[in-house]
Amino acid sequence: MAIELLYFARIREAIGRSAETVSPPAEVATVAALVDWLAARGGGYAEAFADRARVRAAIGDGFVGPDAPIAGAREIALFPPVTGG
Amino acid sequence: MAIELLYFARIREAIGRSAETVSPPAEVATVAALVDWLAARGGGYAEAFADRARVRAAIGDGFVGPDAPIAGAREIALFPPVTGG
Amino acid sequence: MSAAILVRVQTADFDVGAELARLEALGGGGVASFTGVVRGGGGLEALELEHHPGITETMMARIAGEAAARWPLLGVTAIHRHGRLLPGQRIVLAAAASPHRAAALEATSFLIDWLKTRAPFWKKEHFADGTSRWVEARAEDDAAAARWEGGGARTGETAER
Amino acid sequence: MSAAILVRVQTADFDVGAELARLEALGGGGVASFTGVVRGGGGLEALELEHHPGITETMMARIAGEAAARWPLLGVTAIHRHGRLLPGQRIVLAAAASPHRAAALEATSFLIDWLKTRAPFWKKEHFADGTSRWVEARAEDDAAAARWEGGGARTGETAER
Repeated sequence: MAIELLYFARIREAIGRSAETVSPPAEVATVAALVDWLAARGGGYAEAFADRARVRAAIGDGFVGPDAPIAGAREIALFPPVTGG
Repeated sequence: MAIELLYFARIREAIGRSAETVSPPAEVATVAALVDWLAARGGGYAEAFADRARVRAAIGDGFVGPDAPIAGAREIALFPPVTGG
Repeated sequence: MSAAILVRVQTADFDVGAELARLEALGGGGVASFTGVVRGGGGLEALELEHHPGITETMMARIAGEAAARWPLLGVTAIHRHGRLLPGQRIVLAAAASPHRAAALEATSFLIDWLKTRAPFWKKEHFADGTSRWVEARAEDDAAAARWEGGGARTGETAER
Repeated sequence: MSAAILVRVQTADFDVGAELARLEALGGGGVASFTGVVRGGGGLEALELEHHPGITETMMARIAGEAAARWPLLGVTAIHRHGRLLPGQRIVLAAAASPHRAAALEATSFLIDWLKTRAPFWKKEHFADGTSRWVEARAEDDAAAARWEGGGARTGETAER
């Protein structure tokens, strides 16, 4: 299953790219599992997701929690807590 | 004791003038007593002050209550509750 | 924090963008404002605003100063028009600049509540059929103003980033 | 009451006076606004605002729509800039028009609280010494946004005169 990942802000900088397409194994079923799977790559990924409490996600046009299922998602954005306004 | 009275809004219209100088007797010691004394003139004065709950006063540059003493006041404004903003 | 206080009573219109730009230039994180506009409908042709010219500016400055004493403000602006105003025209501007957005917004709310109940203005409505009527003070406005009697402010502590 | 909602995400500055004039023209009694400005100091040279272009406008429109569902608003405006901004420049405008001043002010407060915590923007500070730093989210902002979780509005019932 190919998913387009988008990275923003500190997470984008740590990973060194703003988007990539990944195909996680079937057992990676939630946002939290996806983040664990990415962090296991080490390097910038491990750094980007070192503090899981500071990772947020959006699927489609809505923010989702770590337990959100990723099945069927074509695009998932991963980013730190927002700081606009 | 001569006092300059200023009238505003509905009270000004009922009395038919915006200012006048009055010399109430010494026993007229408070704003409430001054209003009673004016209302006793009848006509537009009685109409202006018919509803005492809807009379407000300012001495100098501050709003005052009905029990405020008028001794020493050179100018007293009488008006309905304000409706600006 | 010393606040730049600007108070004006005038018949002319005011430029909201220019007034708020002055507050933005004070270096704070945010500027809040409230602009009151004459509402039409019900056959209203014009609103006539009378005021007590001898004390209006003094009382408005006192209200603005009270806001600056309660919240950490960099600037406060209160402008009130008098004379004859048409539906759609601006009546009043209350605005505040602060490093804290909650302070700016609460101070603005305070300013308009107190301007409505403590500044010597009176509104008369003139209708298309030739009749006219003084606007009555509203218990709701007194209640809104009374919210601030305690003297407190409920401001966040941390400045905007 | 059907509200005219305007949402924009842009690099360019916006004209606060013109935006508020549009809201004033909707016929309500009042227009409230909050303008966020880049604060200088601490050697800050510029603020860089990144956003998620695919969903930002949708989420801002949702926040504006939520405000219009909670308060009796005639219009809601939310404008947020992205890109590189200098101290003193405007970042964000939240504004609301309503027959009720409390509704306009509360809706504006709601808008800015939710824009800060629910719109996908991230701020990076660039300093004169060449260093830079991502701004950290603040627990205080989450608390301010959470005030509105209940879904209620605390609006006065009577329209302005």
